[in-house]
Amino acid sequence: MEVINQGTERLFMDPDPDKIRAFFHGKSRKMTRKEMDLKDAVATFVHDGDYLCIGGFGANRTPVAACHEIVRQEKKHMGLAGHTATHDMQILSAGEVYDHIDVAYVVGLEARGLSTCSRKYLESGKVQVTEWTNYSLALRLKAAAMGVSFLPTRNMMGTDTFNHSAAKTIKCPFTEKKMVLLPALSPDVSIIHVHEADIYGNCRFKGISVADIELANASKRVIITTERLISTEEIKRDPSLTKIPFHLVDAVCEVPGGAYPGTMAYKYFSDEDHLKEWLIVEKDTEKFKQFLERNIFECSNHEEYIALNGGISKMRSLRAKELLLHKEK
Amino acid sequence: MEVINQGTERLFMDPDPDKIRAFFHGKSRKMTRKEMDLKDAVATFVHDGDYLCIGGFGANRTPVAACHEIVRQEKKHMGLAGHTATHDMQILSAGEVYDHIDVAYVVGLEARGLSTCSRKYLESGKVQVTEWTNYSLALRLKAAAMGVSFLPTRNMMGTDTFNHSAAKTIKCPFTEKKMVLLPALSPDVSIIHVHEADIYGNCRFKGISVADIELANASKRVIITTERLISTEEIKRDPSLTKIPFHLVDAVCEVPGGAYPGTMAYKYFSDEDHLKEWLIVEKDTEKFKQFLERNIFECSNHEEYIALNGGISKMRSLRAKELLLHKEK
Amino acid sequence: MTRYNAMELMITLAARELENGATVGVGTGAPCAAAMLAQKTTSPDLVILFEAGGFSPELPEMPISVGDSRTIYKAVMADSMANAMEYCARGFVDYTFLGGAQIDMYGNLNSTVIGDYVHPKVRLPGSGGANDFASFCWKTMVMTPQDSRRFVEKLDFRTTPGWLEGGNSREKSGLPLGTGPHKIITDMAVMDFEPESKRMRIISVSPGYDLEDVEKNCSFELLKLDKIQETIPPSDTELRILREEVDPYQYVIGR
Amino acid sequence: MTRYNAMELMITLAARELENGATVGVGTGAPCAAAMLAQKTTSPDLVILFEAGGFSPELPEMPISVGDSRTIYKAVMADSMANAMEYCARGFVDYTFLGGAQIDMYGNLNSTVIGDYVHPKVRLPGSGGANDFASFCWKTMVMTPQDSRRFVEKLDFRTTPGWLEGGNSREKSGLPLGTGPHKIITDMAVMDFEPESKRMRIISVSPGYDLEDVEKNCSFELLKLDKIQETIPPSDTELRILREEVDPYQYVIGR
Repeated sequence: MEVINQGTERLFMDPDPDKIRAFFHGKSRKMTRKEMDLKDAVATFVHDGDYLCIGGFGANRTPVAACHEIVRQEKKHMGLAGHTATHDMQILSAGEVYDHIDVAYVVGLEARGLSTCSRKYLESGKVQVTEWTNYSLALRLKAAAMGVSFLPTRNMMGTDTFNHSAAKTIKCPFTEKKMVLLPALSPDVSIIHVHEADIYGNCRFKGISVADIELANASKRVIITTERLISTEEIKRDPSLTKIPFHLVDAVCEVPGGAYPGTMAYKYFSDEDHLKEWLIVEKDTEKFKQFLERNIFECSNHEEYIALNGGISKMRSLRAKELLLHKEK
Repeated sequence: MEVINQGTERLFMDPDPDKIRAFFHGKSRKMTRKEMDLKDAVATFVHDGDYLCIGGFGANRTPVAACHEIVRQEKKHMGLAGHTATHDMQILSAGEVYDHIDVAYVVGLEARGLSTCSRKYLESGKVQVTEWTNYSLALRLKAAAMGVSFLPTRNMMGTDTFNHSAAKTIKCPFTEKKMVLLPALSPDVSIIHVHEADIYGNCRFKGISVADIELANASKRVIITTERLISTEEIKRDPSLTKIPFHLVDAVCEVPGGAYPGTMAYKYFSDEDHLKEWLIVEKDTEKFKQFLERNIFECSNHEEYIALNGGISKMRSLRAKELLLHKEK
Repeated sequence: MTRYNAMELMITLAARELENGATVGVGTGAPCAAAMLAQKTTSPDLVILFEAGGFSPELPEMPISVGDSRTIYKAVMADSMANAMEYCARGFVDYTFLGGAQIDMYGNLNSTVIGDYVHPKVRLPGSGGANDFASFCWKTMVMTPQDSRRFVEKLDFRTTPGWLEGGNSREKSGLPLGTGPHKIITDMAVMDFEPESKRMRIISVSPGYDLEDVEKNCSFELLKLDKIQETIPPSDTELRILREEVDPYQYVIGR
Repeated sequence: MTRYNAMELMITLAARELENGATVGVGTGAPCAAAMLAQKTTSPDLVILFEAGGFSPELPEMPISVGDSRTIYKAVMADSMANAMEYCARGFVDYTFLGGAQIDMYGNLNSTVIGDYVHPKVRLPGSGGANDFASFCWKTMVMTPQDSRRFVEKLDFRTTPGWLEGGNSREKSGLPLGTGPHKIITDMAVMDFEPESKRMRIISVSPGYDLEDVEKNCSFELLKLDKIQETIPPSDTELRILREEVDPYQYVIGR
């Protein structure tokens, strides 16, 4: 198959579908209890050097609690899918958890501005980078989920984004048109925050799915953090609502407010004051160190982190904001 | 791009994504009223020679009413996606509506047996055939939905199913493994039956989606038949439940019982007696002709067809069967 | 007169192949009955997948269609056909059961045409999901009556891949590594495939039949395991559960 | 002192480009404000798509993230990122608005690094969805302040495709046919691209500025339309709706 053009950066994960199949061949399909403490889930399923992908979109339905726990447990040398990575990346950069990254969207927190911490870490030379796009990373996950080694697309062409990727351009044998082929990406571990899950890992969430369904299907191991546990009877009452089935999941952790200070659709809006605090305090290395001590290392779990930043009354006000109560006449 | 091997049958539809894009470029995106009588929808959007794809799976959530209407309007020389085509194909074969077909599953009605009418028509030499598989046809629709000319897969290899397809085998430039490439399929028109839709074409359905989401996205024109119309306010109350958005849809037709004599999950089970009647009467050409006169040509719509075969009391008993009331203590 | 009919025997033997905690992609009829029997006997944690999208239902009765409502009754998920097939493509599905009008010595199957392709004697359904399941699932099993018109020297059409031309031809074809035909279950015998040649091999014969019966009802030469066992017939418990709980209306076992 | 600031001008001009019944893929900030203003003025049937999956919402206020809850408020569908991008890939989306740290004479954009790629002076977010939108949507528009450090001779990194090297180079690249940069809207001018060379061309200049201002604030030579118009400034109605209904908290126009 003649390759017309190809990116020159490193491909961090092997796209060979037979190797990915071999892993899934050995993965248990039994519907067994998987609920556990987030601390144990991260200790058991997240290893130094693993390639990690975080679910959600930026600071929306993002498993922030899990990102804190990964930093608390001082995981190192991980690979990261910088897939609309915003506040999650800011946290993982603070812990210097990863040293190679597939970039789609990084460093920024969208309209909120750039994260000094993420920026400095990427500029430090400690991190190996390969460039992609938001859709391209979603497609790479989809390829792994489909059990193939690549998927074709028509973006990235003619740009340095392509030149600094690990994609390849070929000619379609049906149309003679150029297509970019993206290699499959099967993360070692992914973490996804959902609204509801049962103890076996059957999950529901509302609102946009972003790339979480592709991610759950593509990942070798999946940790679920959920706003609340629900009964399997409720899951089976309406199987049309299930987004992630149990056999993909390795751990289910009940973490109310697990996406705080990000947004959880229909539950709570983002805590913009606290996110701004992050963006400001980052600029002062010493202050940031103390901030991290207080907000991550000295908290034993997310409940303490939320309590530290306003607790129940803060969550109530964020819920009111999410529900637009301030707009009601 | 070196082709190692390829199927020898005809590719009925052009997979060129720029031609498909050009069509969608001209399609209205306005949220305008689209509810109309099924008769008008078929007259307006289904043309002789069009390539047609029917939604649902066999006799499950299949737009049977629309198939009857197509036969009543004596459409001819159509292409057909024989995608788990069972009772729908039986009806369209009775009308000799199509003369070329992409085959995945045809002729049979699953556990119910083979349709003499479908079989005889395919054996008559009047129909040009290309072979695929259930998943392959779903992937061909997905390719069109993704705006690319092909998708890779690892089935069909080493078989006559491949030899009598229009697929091509290449080597993956990342892994050197063989992959089968399936050409995109963008039907001229598709018809999908759903539980609920608003007048603009925003649709909901429950249970398995089969390939209907890929189909709705891949098709140049989409006709929706719905068990009932609902308000747009209800659609917007929970956008997570929407399966097909308005801009894909050309016509919305309210047809209660539109999948009868097939199954509509949560609403009514299949009428096995009537489906058996079809399978038996088919065997006698003269009787079948009268049967079609009575059940299709002399009915002005699906309501009359249902009335002819038991009407409301029949639908009530099928609802009871669907809800497994016969199993309640 | 035996305590069971041919279909009851095949379903029971098939059910015994499905170990607890495995995943199986099934169609309607006998395969579904075998999976249900396995769940109610040795393998309560067997995960059943239907190609149309039904994932792990509590089947209240025998489905008529692989897409009907029974396949999502108390299921954990109602999914799409593509996703269901992609569980298989990714290596998540251990077993599948297939049938066909013809089977050859390498376990390749024909469900497309009898006779010439262009002018067929009989046009059959085609692949449906059979080619997909046989390509993607780890182990393919076939349940079919032992009959020399079914067990043929050469298929009229190779719809679904078995071991192709035998040896390492399947591996070379590009199909996922480690997949292929596992067991062939008939009313007269159970067969597997000799590891090197990948040719069909008799491993056990059903009570009431002998090797000669099996060979008489097969158009190609069958290999034989050194020690061919007598098939252990269905137990009273297996038959009771099959008849009372799995298929009380005899949709499948009645035939 | 004008009745409006630079941001209000650019948003108003951008909104006027969006005809009724068109589809637009937007991000947060100015692009979103422009789409909202268009809906409240000339284009009530404008369909807004967010890359994260929000489809045609009734935006109650300015979203902070393209994935936050506001993007699905009274939306017709909450979808996936892949599906949202595939609407674009299939040719369903007419317009998109992009920005960037650098833009060149062919409308190519840089949002990846300032300085050398391996040892960057500043590491920026990268493509995000920009490369996707610019590859797939029919017409790409850019809103950015007129500044010679932004309008550069050569990009440090070509993140997002414009007309590439001009002429028919975009067509030859393999990108979907008929797509490309459409309008560049700055505080000082509106530019399009000369049809043959695909080089940036001034078509109108904002009140209070002249050609020289525009050229002084651009590091490459700009082509000029024969008859360069004066940009029609925001009307009182446009400003009122923008200030009172679109961005009352001045998230965007306050800057």
